[in-house]
Amino acid sequence: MLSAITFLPLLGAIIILFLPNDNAIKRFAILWSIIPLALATVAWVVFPTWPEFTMMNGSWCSPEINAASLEYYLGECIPWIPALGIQYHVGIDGISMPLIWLTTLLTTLSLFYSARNISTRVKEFFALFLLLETGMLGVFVSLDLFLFYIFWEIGLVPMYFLIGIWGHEQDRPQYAAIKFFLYTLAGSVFMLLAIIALYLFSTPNTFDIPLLTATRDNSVWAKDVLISTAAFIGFFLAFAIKMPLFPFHTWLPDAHTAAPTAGSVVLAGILLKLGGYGFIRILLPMFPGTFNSFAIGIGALAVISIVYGSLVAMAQTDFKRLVAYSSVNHMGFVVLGFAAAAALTNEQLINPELGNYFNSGATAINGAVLAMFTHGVITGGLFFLVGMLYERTHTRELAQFGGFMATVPIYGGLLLLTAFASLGLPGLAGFVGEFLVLRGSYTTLTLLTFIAVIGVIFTAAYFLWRVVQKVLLGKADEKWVNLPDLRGYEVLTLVPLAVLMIVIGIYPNWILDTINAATEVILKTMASV
Amino acid sequence: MDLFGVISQLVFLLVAVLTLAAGLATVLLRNVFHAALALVGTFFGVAAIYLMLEAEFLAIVQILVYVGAIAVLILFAVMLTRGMMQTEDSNINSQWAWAATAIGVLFVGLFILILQVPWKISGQPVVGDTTPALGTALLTTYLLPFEVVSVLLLATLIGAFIIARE
Amino acid sequence: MDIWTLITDPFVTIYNLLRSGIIGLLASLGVPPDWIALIVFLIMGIIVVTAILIVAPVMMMYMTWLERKLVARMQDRVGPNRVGPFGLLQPIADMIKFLTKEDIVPEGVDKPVHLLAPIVVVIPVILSFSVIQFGVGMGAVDLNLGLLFLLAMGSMATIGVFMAGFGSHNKFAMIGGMRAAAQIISYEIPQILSVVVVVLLAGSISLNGIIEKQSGLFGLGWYFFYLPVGPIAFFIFLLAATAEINRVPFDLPEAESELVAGYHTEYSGMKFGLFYLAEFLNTFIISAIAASLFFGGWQGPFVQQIPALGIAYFFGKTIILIGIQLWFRGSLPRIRVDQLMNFGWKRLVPATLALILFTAAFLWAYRVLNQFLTGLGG
Amino acid sequence: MVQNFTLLIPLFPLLAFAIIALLTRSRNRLSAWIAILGVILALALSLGVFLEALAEGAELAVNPFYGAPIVWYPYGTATVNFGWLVDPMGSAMLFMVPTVCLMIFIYSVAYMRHSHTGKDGHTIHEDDPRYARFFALISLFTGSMLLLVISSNLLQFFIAWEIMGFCSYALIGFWSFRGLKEHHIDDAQVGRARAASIKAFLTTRVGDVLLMTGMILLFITVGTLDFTQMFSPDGLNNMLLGEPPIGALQWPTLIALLIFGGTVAKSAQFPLHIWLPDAMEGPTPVSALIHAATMVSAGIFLVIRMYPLFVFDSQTGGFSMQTVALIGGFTAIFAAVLGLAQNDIKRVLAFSTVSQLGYMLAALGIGAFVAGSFHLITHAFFKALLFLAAGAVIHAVGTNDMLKMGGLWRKMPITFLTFLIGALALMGIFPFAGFWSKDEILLEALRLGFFSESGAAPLVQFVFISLATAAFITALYTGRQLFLTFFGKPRDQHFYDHAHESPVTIWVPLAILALFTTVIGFWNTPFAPAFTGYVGEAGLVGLPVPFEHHAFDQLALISIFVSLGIAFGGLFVAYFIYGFRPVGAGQPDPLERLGIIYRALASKFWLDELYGYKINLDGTARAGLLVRFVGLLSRFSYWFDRTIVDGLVNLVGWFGRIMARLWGWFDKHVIDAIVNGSGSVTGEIAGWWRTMQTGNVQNYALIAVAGAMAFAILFLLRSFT
Amino acid sequence: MINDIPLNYFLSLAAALFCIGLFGSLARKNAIAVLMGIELMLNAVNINLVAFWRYGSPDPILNQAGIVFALFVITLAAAEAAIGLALVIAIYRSRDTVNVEEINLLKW
Repeated sequence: MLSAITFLPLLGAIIILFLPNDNAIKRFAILWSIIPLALATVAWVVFPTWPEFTMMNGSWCSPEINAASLEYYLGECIPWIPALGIQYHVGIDGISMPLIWLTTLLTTLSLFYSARNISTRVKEFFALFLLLETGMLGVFVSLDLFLFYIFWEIGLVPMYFLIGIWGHEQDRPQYAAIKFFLYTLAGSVFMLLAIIALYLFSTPNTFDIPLLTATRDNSVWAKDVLISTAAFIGFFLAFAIKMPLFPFHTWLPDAHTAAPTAGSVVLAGILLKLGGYGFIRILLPMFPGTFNSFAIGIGALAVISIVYGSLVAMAQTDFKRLVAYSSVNHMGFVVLGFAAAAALTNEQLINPELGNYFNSGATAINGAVLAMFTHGVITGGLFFLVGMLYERTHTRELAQFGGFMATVPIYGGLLLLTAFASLGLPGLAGFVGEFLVLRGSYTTLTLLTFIAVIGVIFTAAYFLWRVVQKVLLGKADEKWVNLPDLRGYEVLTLVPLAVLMIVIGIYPNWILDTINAATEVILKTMASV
Repeated sequence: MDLFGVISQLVFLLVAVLTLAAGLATVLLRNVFHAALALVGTFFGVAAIYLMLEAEFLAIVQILVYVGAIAVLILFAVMLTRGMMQTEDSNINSQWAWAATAIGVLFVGLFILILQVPWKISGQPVVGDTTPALGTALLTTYLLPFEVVSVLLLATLIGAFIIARE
Repeated sequence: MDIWTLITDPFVTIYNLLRSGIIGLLASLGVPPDWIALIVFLIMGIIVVTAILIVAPVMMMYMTWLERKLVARMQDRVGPNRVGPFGLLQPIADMIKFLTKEDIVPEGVDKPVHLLAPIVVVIPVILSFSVIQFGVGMGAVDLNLGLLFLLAMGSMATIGVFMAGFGSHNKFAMIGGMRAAAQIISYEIPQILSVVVVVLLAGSISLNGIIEKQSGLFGLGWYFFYLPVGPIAFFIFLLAATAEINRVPFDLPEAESELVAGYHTEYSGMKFGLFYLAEFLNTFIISAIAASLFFGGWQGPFVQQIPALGIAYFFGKTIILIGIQLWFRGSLPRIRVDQLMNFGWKRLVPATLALILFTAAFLWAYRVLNQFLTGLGG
Repeated sequence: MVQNFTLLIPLFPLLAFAIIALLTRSRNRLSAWIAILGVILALALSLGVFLEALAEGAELAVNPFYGAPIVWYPYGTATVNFGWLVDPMGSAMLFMVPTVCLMIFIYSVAYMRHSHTGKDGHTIHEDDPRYARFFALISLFTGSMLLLVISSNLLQFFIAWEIMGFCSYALIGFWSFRGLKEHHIDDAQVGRARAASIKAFLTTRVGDVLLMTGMILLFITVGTLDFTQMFSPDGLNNMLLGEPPIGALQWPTLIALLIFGGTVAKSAQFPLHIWLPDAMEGPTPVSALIHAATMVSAGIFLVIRMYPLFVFDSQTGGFSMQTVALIGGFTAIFAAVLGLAQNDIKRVLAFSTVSQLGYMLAALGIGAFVAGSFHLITHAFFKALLFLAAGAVIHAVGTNDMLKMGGLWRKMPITFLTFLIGALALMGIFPFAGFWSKDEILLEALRLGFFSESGAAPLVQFVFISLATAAFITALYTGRQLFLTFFGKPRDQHFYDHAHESPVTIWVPLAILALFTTVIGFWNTPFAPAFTGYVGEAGLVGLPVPFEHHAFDQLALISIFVSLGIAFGGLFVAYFIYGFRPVGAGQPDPLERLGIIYRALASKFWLDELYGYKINLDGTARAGLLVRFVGLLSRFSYWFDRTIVDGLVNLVGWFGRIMARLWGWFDKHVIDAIVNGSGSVTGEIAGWWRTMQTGNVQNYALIAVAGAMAFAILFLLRSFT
Repeated sequence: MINDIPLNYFLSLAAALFCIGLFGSLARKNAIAVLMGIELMLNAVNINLVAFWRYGSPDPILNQAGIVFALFVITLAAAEAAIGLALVIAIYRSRDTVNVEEINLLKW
């Protein structure tokens, strides 16, 4: 099931190569991308209810790997390079399920949207896009570090081309693409070193994440401070760059401004989540001790990127750069959530009498993962809206817009809804994640969370100030008098995202249940008994 | 050593001398045609030796194949390249001295080797006609080499034809 | 030893008598047994050889006579009748002619090759006489590879022809030699293969073995009458053999009209005589082989009882076959070289291969049927 | 029985919002009626609940109508549930909110129709271009207000609170954008609306953040947000366990103050009041609905809901109650004084609202819970009445500026009458609601301050004095407003004859509200304190201690006379300044003679310039120091980001290029040389060996044989030695 | 027969013949002579084979490996002679010479 979801897009990409004309490719790509979406939905709906089908059945890997990965559902495991202890080991749990579903959803929507906007080199675009989808899905699905790294790199290459080739000329796409590629690659190189270190020092030399986590307590790489810190930093760098966290974020605005609409939707929607997913899948369970000692530092970085992100966003004149910096801001919350969870000391995790730290840790992680999901939905929507605006006005200078609420009411309405969701208005998706993160992180990183809260005000400020004021309100000037409102397909692209924003805002239980189950498991694994 | 033994040794020596003489003639005769004929003589000598080793079938096959086919082939070749015959100055090329010494050493080494090595002799008398047994052996135990050789001959046939074609 | 055996089988009994006589003589002289064996071996050997050396030339002479008589008859003329009654002494006259004629050796000739050529042509033919079984037990030696030996001797002729052609420094001779060699080589294959058919049937290569296999049914046991295969094999063998010895239909090498006398143009006197002798002896050998292989050699009614009849039967059959050969000479035109080659390679070789295949299949089927029947019966 | 349908109350207006927003956007009339229908249904249901609650009586406080069926936020093992809670004060609000909203809905049906003189002179009446959008937003607002009132936990309360914030932003900014073809509003108004809406939203946002922080801290320390379990004794006690977060401040005080921060912003108390006056840019029904009756009172309702926390804090030595009282009292005076200097009819009412809210908070602060709550209910009615009446005047006259009005009572008798009733109630004249509730507060302040057994509390005395002066000034500016708009000679003839009596759909709600203003007062007279019994008798949810209540004694009588005196005093002074010699056309406001004081009042003590966002009449706006500082900070950080961090990356790039050139040179000159060298050497050696290749086959054969010979010899030697 | 003539005789005869053949192929100018030398060498090998068969073979009738091998060598020799001569003729036709020393195109 999982392998099907992961590799269907790849198969689609290959088939596309053989299709003759452009609109055949477009129609095929869209229909084909619906299949993984359907499968992912079925998996999400079904997966909690089928315990026996979901567990690690039918896996050919060694018994201790099976034992270690009981919590992971829909597991499949085939020894790939037994000599090196590498297995094609895939499996999902409450955390990766929503992200997978989001990946498939956003890819389908972006393909649907770009079907009418991309006219140059259509075949390559759609093939690369599906390849990118496989790369991303692969990362969320793989439970083997080696496999994780491979998919991590696969995800990188198509994005480079998407930015490089289909980017907008005036934003120096080549410079942005190379910067994006090299920056992330540098990070992933450190990650590779860390993976190899883990492999070398793990007792049964293996790359398998569940096994490594299970044997963490009595394994050399965890006990030896030097190795565990080095490995932790290796992983942290790769994920921080991808997040992006404060000092490593400069590639994001360039990449976003240059990327085509569909590209930046997927880049912001999912590629940023790879970093976050890395935190939760690798850093938290495998390096609780090290992460704990670094928690304050990382928390500080997170808070800086929240406040700093919102401040810089406020100073932006380009709509897309503003949204890019807003992503830095939102991602700051995610890292804050993880840092807060990591800051829980061991005994706080174990004995409940000390006060419900376990619950607050769980809230932090729930909040972080949900924030990732909602950020994907909201920023995806925002980038679509920016793209649609760019299609019409061919400029992203905020100063030139005004009074769109009157001239293009539907666009105005949707932008208003997304803007408020993004700034975290309760009742819409943005607030839930942030609230849970803040709720969770107050217990452990109180002071930092206070500063983060200020960030929230600035977020509201810069969004309203720059976006809503400049674009929607005010006197509509003659230049945009005959601006066409949203066409059918554009509305259709945004409707699912809008519905998601409202539904999650009002009743987030259906996602939080899935995530909560997995968070409890993660926290238990973190506590070294 | 009874009479018969002596006679057989005498006969052997005679045949050996004749064969070697013919061999030397093949090698040394200036006129290639004569050399070819000397070669035929050697073939007959070798056939005789086979007879002395009681391998009649092989002797006759030797005559049939070597004398009947290969000698004729060589004669044909000599005849076809006859134009060169007259201008034959010396049939020995420049490096014959080196060759002679090397071969001399080789022969001495071989001779010593032959004398030194304790050959395993199992002196079984040959009773009756060996040819039927040979026939069966060829088509049973040595079937594969037999087939391979047949293919080889086919290949040679075609190869020679193509190479020598006008 | 009694009279009856003497009458029925004179030559063999005389030979044995002689042999035991000498042994007894030597034993009485106190010669050590192996020496006796050696001496007896030598003497008897010499006797047999001389017998053959006498019979062969005489046969040859009277074959020339027969040939000239028959061919003349065919061409509606009388043939030699001046020299002796019915020209019977003509061959002796020819013989004297050969001996007395001057033996010219042209200048520029490759002397050793030129001189050796006739000898190399004659020796194989005479050697092949040693294997032929003239009568019951009347063969000089009964090699169990007799037939193969005969074929080997046949193939040696090429060398002689080559030497003659090459050695006589004469373009016609050379071309004649080349043609002869090519012809002999290419017809050797069909000849051997047709003989293989008989070997398959008889299961043995020694002439005696084959002849004994053809006994029975008043002659119907001969391989000639082994119907589907017999006649064809005989006919192909005859053609191939005729071509081997450059007899009439295939006598391209010494075709008078084109190449003066082929490879033996430069020869005269006794050397030419030898060539002539070789030719005729070859004809005899071919007929003898054909007779032994296909017409049962010395086989005939009552030959067991009266071995002597064997000789009569053998010579009768051979003379008839020689007659056929002469008949060829009288009636068939000479064929062209390319026809010769074409016929040899593209008709005869495949035919004989097919024939061998067929006979092998036939024998195998017969044996299986046999086993089946016996198995059924048993 | 009806009570378990309470969750449906907010549902009807929300449903109306959804229907209008999605379906009937284009048809104005239909969407208006849908909105009104929604409110009517909500009103019916809430009246049912209200009556049932009344039947329950006081002990409803101990076990209120409560239900939390829907699992809403799972976190770790516990969950936050979504449900409803109705206690006496809640039921009172349930009575007040829908009624007022209904009146405003009916009122705005007509109000939102604009008339302007078309090209050929006669006036054309046509709906506001975004008529349906207005009704959608106000029904959303009503829905979220009702959701807030019945919410069972603080999180649900907070979400409703925020949605209301959004609605207020949207409604204030209702005229913040204008299509090219629309010309019912001029550019200045668009600019002002735009600035006002964002100012309102951001200021409330600051409060919301404080409230959220307080809520989260409460959530952590107490472990739950549900009102029923929140104030369990051990929950509150373990707040004291942990070490105090900042210096002497205890946890409960900190949380209480943070929550009070939310109220300060929402109910526009002293530091964060700057947004309310500018909020008048929205249409008047909005001002009435949001800035009079409901939204601002939500802040007070929050303090009411969290009152047990405040009480617990003051009992454990916290000073949160005193701060509430202090801020309340000060705002009362401060706003009243500012109200004096306003010429815009709606701004005067805005400041009066601020001061009245200050009144309520002061009452709650000093412990007069019941008095404060009752004043909240009464104030909602007469303030809504005043605003609607003012709206009717603006609608009729066409301008907000009182100096351009005058003598309108003849042109608009009904509006004048209802405005008069509202004004009297505001001043606290005898029969009207304002008197009873304000008097009650003054009585409580008097009793607690001067005559309580525990000795004179200096703070409460200060509160009493400030409230008294505030009452006096309120009477003063209300009187000024009355005289300037309705009495005296019409100062601007054009506006005067443009004025006309408001249509029936406008003055009917005014009449009803006027009726309520007069009647509601009697619900809680000192003689028959029914409301006090109902609300105060059994204490509060989470604070089962009943509020002590003193029977009617001579102190109450004295306070009645004191408050009446103050009210009439204020009125006379107003008459003396404005009524006796009405201000002529073009004459300045008599108060300007106060000089610098007047200018300070007019420009609201320059607070906007200090930390707010100064919006001047022509629609332009200049950010205050604080906001400009934030702008500066953001530009600086962007500059920092671009140069330092990006610079760093480019530096690495530049450094890389340098290293690349270096390496290029090294590679060419050193490594390449070695490679070529080895190449030529091999060439040389190869030269020597080439001679062996003679081309003669036999040479090769000879060499081969010689080689074989060598091996053979070697082999032989070795085997024989 | 065999107990009269020791094996060494045959081997030494074969060795001698081999050396003569080798000398023939190494020292003769005429290509055909070289081929003839090769034929001689092959015959020498055959003599060795048959000698070993005759003296060394435990059961000469059954185990006729030597003879069979000799047969194959003969056929091989025939094939080699055919191809060799074909080549020589081809070379003669193209370069008008069979003198080995003149056929040295591969000379550097």
